[in-house]
Amino acid sequence: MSSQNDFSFKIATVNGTGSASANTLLMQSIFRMGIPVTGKNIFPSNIQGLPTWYEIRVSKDGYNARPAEIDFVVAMNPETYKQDVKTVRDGGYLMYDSSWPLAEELHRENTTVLGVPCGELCVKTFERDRDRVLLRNIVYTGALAAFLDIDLDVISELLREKFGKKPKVLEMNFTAVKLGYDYAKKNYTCPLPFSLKRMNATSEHILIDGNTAFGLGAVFAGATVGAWYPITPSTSLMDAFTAFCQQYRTNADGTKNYIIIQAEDELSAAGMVIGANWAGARAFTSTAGPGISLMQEFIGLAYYAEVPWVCVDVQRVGPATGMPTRTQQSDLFSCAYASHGDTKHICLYPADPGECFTMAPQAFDLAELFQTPVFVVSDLDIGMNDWMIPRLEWDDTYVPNRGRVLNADDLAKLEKWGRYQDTGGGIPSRTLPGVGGKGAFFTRGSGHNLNGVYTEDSPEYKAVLDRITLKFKTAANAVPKPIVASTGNDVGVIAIGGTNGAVTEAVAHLKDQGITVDYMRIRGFPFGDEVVEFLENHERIFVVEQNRDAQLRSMLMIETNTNPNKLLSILDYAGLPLTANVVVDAVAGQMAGVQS
Amino acid sequence: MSSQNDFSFKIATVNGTGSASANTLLMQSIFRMGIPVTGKNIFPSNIQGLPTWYEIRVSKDGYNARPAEIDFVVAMNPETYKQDVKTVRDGGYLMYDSSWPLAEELHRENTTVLGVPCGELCVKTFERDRDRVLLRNIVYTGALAAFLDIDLDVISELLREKFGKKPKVLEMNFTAVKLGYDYAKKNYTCPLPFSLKRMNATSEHILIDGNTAFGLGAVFAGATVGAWYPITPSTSLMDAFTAFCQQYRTNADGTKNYIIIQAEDELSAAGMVIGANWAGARAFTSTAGPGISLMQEFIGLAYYAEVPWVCVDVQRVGPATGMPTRTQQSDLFSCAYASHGDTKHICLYPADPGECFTMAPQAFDLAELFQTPVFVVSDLDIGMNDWMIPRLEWDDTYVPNRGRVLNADDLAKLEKWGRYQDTGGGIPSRTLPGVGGKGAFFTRGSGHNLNGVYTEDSPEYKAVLDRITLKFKTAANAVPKPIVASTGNDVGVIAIGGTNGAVTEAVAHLKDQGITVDYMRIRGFPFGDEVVEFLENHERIFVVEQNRDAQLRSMLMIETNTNPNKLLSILDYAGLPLTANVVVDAVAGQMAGVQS
Amino acid sequence: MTSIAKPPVKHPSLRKNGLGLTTRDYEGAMSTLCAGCGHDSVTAALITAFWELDVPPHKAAKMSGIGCSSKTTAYFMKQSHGFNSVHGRMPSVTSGANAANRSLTYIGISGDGDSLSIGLGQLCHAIRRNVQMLYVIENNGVYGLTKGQFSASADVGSTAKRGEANQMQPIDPVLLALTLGATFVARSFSGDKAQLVPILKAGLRHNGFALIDVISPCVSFNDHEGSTKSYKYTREHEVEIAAADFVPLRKEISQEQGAAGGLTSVTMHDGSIVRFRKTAADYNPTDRGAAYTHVKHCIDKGEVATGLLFMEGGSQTEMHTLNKTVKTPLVDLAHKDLCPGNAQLQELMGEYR
Amino acid sequence: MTSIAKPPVKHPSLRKNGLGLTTRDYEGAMSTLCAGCGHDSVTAALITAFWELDVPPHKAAKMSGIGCSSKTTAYFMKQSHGFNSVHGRMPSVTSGANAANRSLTYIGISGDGDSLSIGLGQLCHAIRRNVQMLYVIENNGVYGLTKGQFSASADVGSTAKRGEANQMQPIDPVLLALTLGATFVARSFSGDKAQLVPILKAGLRHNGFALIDVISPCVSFNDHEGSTKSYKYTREHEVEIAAADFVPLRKEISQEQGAAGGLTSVTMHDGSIVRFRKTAADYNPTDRGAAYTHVKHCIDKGEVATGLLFMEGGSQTEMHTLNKTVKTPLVDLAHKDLCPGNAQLQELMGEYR
Ligand SMILES: Cc1ncc(C[n+]2csc(CCOP(=O)(O)OP(=O)(O)O)c2C)c(N)n1
Ligand SMILES: Cc1ncc(C[n+]2csc(CCOP(=O)(O)OP(=O)(O)O)c2C)c(N)n1
Ligand code: SF4
Ligand code: SF4
Ligand SMILES: [Mg+2]
Ligand SMILES: [Mg+2]
Repeated sequence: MSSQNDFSFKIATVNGTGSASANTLLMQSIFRMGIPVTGKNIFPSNIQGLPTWYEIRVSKDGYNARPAEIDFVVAMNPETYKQDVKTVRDGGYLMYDSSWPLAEELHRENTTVLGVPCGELCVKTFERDRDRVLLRNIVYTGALAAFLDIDLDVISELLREKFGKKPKVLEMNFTAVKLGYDYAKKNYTCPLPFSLKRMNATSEHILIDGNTAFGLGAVFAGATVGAWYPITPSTSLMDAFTAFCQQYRTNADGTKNYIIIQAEDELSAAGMVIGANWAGARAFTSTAGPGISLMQEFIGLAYYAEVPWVCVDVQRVGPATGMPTRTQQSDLFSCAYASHGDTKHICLYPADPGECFTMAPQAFDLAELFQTPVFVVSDLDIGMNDWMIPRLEWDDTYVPNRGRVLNADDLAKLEKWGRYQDTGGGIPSRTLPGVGGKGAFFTRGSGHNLNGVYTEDSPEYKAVLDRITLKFKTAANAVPKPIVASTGNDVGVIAIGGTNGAVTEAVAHLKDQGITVDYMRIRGFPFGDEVVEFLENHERIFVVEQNRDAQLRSMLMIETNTNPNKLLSILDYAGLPLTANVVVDAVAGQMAGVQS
Repeated sequence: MSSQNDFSFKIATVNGTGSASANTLLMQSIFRMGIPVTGKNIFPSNIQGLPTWYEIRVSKDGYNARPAEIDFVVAMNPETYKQDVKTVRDGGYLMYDSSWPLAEELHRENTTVLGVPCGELCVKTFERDRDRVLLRNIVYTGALAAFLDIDLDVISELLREKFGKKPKVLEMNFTAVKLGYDYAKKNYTCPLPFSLKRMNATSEHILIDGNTAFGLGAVFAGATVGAWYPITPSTSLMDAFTAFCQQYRTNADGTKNYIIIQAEDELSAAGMVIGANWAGARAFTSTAGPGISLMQEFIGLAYYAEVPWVCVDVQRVGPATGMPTRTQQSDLFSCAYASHGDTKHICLYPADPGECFTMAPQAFDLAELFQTPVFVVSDLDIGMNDWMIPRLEWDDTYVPNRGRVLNADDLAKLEKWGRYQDTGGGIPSRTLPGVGGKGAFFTRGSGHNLNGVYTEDSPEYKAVLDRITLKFKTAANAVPKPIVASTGNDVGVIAIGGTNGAVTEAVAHLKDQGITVDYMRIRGFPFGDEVVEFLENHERIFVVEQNRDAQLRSMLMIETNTNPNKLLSILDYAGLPLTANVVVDAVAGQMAGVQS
Repeated sequence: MTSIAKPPVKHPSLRKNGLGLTTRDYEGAMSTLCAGCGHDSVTAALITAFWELDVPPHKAAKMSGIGCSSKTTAYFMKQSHGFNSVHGRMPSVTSGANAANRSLTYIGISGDGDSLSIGLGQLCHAIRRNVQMLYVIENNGVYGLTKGQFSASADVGSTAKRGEANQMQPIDPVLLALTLGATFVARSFSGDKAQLVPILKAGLRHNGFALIDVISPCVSFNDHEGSTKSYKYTREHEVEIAAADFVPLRKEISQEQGAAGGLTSVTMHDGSIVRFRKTAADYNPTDRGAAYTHVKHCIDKGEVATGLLFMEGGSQTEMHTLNKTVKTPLVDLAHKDLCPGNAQLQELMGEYR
Repeated sequence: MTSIAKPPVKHPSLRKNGLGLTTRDYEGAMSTLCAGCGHDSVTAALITAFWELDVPPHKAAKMSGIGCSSKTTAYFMKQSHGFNSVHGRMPSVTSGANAANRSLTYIGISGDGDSLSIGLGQLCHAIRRNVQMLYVIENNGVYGLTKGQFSASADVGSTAKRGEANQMQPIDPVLLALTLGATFVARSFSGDKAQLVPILKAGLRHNGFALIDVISPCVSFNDHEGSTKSYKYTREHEVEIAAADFVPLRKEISQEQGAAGGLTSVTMHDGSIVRFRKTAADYNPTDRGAAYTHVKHCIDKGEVATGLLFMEGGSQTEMHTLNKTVKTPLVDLAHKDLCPGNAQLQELMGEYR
């Protein structure tokens, strides 16, 4: 099996040893060669000393899902040799650091083993311990350049961009690349049967992670207040927002057009965001599952008192602390139905960093329009891995949709104003503190009537709750519409979020096998008309999701009354990004069962 | 419309003025006369000075649902006259305190108005302000005794039991009863067309509220640790547990065989209960919606780390702070699917105080057997109102089912022990701190394998989660079975919890109208085989529940894949206990629609 | 007419303040608290304080958690926005509101349950962030709204209505605030309006977090013999340590006459002056350590130290000051001042290749 | 072999303790913390302390929240049950476990993030309840596990790795605990095992809540120049105020030789004695007020006061003592001692008619 620009490799290292930058360098080099590439970082919930893997997929067709098979494993961590050897596909290759010879029992048939003494080469060449550890990563990068035909000029260019101001460091890096490159060239036939060749498929693209993209989108959307509590995998989102604010929102006199508060916990972060939105700012928080659980009470308050806010849930593996550095789509329920009592919330489901960016202004617009919490339900894979996506664009004609906010002039025209009266579509109008007069009102999470006055009267209470229900119905057709790829088949596939790459690829592969299916990717909750139509128009529908309990399928049933018998689950919840074959196998298997 | 032992009346007063004890006295008198009676207290979320109502239903047939119609309103609170007048049924009666004359516009056609100057009588008779306020309630009690033919001897007996040790107080109470009684007798034809007559239908019964019953049940079940944070309507549950512990668990030397901790909040209460159960005690907490929201993170921890605990959710009206003194069944989702990630929890749904008592030991047994959180999902109506139920009985042969707890001897017989290995039905075995040796293990909410060792390995993680899924399946047939009343009809009704009285009554009324339906009351989650059978065996099923979002119906769909088209919702969520006519009207209406 | 006759809250006069408003303009909804509840007196004092300070009602925001005390925000200044949030979390909601709009006067009202149990963490962190607000704890030693359980401020030995004595040591919000570096710390008594009003005024003008612990008896559950938070007990054990005259900037001179005895002056960030009239010998309300020692000493003697106990004038650590937030409230910034635009974005995109 | 060579934690000897166990028997799983992390030194000190105290490993329970620090419970005493709970909530879980089984020795390990941010309320209330446990804060001024954000214990001016300085005032757990009435308060340094071990021992035997704030540098995120929680800074600014010799009951005399200089003795509830060897003049570790003033004074001077700073012997306010809980652990009571039985129930039913 020989292939150009269509293979995958994986590097096994130890975290905290500098391998992360080497791996980024590899991925970036391939990207700069114009070849579509994706990287998935599989790292431990610890700071230093534990196994970590980086999977790079090169795909001339632009598939970005996690690869089902690894052609080439670079085993730099002796502790995981044993398991790493097993993950090479039959007929694949294994490179390892031969400074520590591989035990006999670890060899595998049907795999070509390539020893490169990276550690030894470093020890011979560099003096300081620290350099030896760090540059070992650059040595394997050099070796890979030889094995895979990575353009050395591109690597050099990247190193120069990075270390341009530190000539000695740059020099050492060049040396290290050379060490690996030369050793490989000298001792093995290079390149391997799969290798790289320049293309021109990435010039309009960027490499970015979803957390960065959302942080950037929040700046463009006009968010001025961020409140958060650190938690993997959402931390880098607020870090990005902070950095972009520093860059774009610092005035000449050093004053800031924003404030970002590291709260004492997620309850406090939620409270701050609610307070800030109530006062009229666009404010948001980002968190992960445990934070969503802690925010439940506040979410219900905002729902019922109708205070807008935006919360990004970068999902990780639950339940409980779970696996903080693994990915899952298992907070769908916790977000959509958050809090006690009858509550439902608007959710947006970005599929990649590009949508993290575009959904940022959408989230704020929806939150303010509907005066309710809005969740952007991302995940670790989207949020923390670098994805190749088209350059981001901003429409300069964008005007924030602040919804029905009445100022003093608006109020002057009204004889009487009631905070929770329906002004159309179940949506009330609101005022901001400072307006006074008949615009002043008392926000409360306890029973209130359509005018915001405290009540314990059943019909009054019910009138407000029913209006909120109506509002939610209106929202169903205001959230981003699903992306539907239909050729009029009876069989459909539904997915959300980050599995889109794998499902898209699966649909193509299925077609190659003669199985054609329609595909709908849902992007918002509540479900709009298009979602209902798709459900109605298909006889059998596979619902692909990364959780154990078929949460999306459940939501579809609950909200649309779809007959459960036609909704077939494809569940994958072990913590890694989805691979296309899981979907292909499940669909093909089912279809075969039906046809036979 | 004249009737004996079959009518309802309502007393409108102001809270904090002593009316609560007068109303209890009225209800108890009727009960002591051997007549089935139910009382519903509709009180404000405040301590003093706001309107409050007490509805008493007398039903020779033993129906205990909230009455759909009020035959007789006792309007003691001038502030609510206006609305109280409206709630009298056509042809009904209104008594009011004529010390403050009723404004002309408040009179109503088709209603007989009976003025009794309770206040004035008190002012004339009693000297101290405090007595005048308090005894005004006893005066209306006396008037009602005349109007309804309540046995004065029974009232006297009850007063004597209560004030026997305070002869002066007793005396004044007697006087007050007489004042009202004589005034009514003298000025009106007594009794009214509806009145009371001794029966013998209550001798094997008691009057008790669900919170008291659960507190008592927890003592009998062997709970030794209670941790809680005050919140309406659950506060009186831990108060009852405390009182019963003081009574039954204090040793001769004054030491206590229990500890009850008022925690600083619900998060802490949950943590304490988890810690105590982990250490081997039967420990529980009680709370309401906001507390359930705050406990979400801890619930997920206990689910995934498999630590037993029991939590009573005495539901009130949500979302948010909502109406703390009104009733609802709107935390079904928040309990069953509590916490982020994939989680499902055992829930028990008592229908009345009797089941609050019997479900206490069941809850602890299930929690320990399945090593998981168990929710007892009660509500304000069950928890805080006095219900007439058969005397409680305790089976002295009861032995707590502690589940698979291995002690040192058990461990000695094993070669190796793994905390999260399946020992049958998906249930692992556990050990308690103090056992040491191979029984020692590390409890964590982060990824762990079947031996409890930390893991970030996908298959290892999945193995544990899948075993928990299996365990949950096993639990489906271990929770209390539903109560099914079937005569083989195509149409069924499903309900849970405190609406049982109303639904039972509705089924009877429907039968009178020629509409026969089967009825299943679900008592536990996950749903067992009987529930599935009922769903399968009926063509059309009405799901009655007290929430807006059809949470029970949703759970039935999700868990059993029942076709949603056959599940019709009857929703009632305005905060008051359900009345039978809501169900009758909905079912009859639908059936008519189908037939025509 | 309810059967409980409640005297309407009395206001000294219908005089007009600098804005031409009378105290009526600072009133709110009818109180639904128990007749005689200390919290209603605090409400009355707040009305006076806001009125005397000429705060335009619509420029104030009334924040609270859940409890009888937290309800009181509804009973004054109906022209202000109010936010009755969730139990114990008012500090975070207020911090966020203040982050967004620094131009309002924030008054947060809480109870001892709301602040010292469920909300303790948030209170401490709002102090640490030095969020500009006046934080009033209406402290009655019990959870009023849930019917009288002991709170964390209940003194050892103080008895509940049914007679049992509290055994656990109390958390004293004043000592706590002093330890956490609060820049304005006071204690007062709902029954002492003369003392309370000037302290409230000073707190409202303080540039940072101002904490006032107001002993505010609960007549329904904690005003009996044996309680240490009753009217009687507080009156008998109150020791005024440092009285404050608050002197708003532009009235500086006219109020001079109020001063007498040894005076310490602290100038606030806006130039207004607080004068401490020491009623306890040797009391220096600008010395944190001394304040702590003194208050602790009073507690040990069973005395309730009241007055403006500690204050740092012109605080440099207020949240926005540390953050260097622009002076214009963030809510008033136009989108164009916030959005970098597509040209900048395209430039940035180069860095992601 | 990983590329990071970590020296295995060394133990002084394989001597046997009173139970015939060596320190090996007190070890746990291999640490996965960074090489050089202060927390691993605390682990080593704990192993020594438990071993020297002859605590049977299975009679101890190791409790923690979430964080690098909270992971350390896995790295000692694998024969003990351990509970790595949720972030900031270890105090409540431990309180509950202790409520159920008072016969175990509870060691709670937390971080400054876990204890002073999300967990601040629970920490304060566990102190207030005086739950018997040794509560160790492994304090590094940052959130290690989430990669180095400042925690609430970061000093003003202390810089992060990328250079920005913390601006907010720190929360000092020692002053806080003294204010809240903690009955045992100490501070130490992970790099000073000689000081740490006796304090741990005394804390483990204290009849009530014992708090030890251990400065425990984070080599990955807070051990650089500019940090005030680095090894270097702590070594240079540490001032030992009061050293403790812990004298277990039955070894009272043999250890006498360790004492020198002015000694204050405090007798603990079980008769064992803690001797404070004062290294700072005039320091009286049984005077809460003095301890507070002194520690505050050190902080103001930029010094880190270490040692056993305050202690009340034979505490009468320990949770079970106040509750009058039966001596037998509740978990050991038989159901028959707990269940009143049907006869009693039937008698009771009469009251509900
Ligand atoms: C999360 C949550 N838990 C519990 C409650 C119930 N609750 C309402 S007010 C209150 C205590 C109020 O005490 P305090 O703050 O002292 O106010 P007071 O009524 O004494 O003025 C409690 C526990 C609640 N509303 N929310
Ligand atoms: C509810 C919740 N929020 C956030 C986190 C993420 N988190 C894990 S550890 C940690 C901070 C740990 O800091 P500290 O307690 O100081 O421990 P250290 O790592 O510094 O030893 C945070 C914020 C979490 N696990 N749970
Ligand atoms: S219960 Fe107490 S605190 Fe609440 S309103 Fe009444 S007196 Fe005030
Ligand atoms: S990150 Fe810091 S606290 Fe965590 S293990 Fe490494 S050195 Fe220790
Ligand atoms: Mg209170
Ligand atoms: Mg830390």
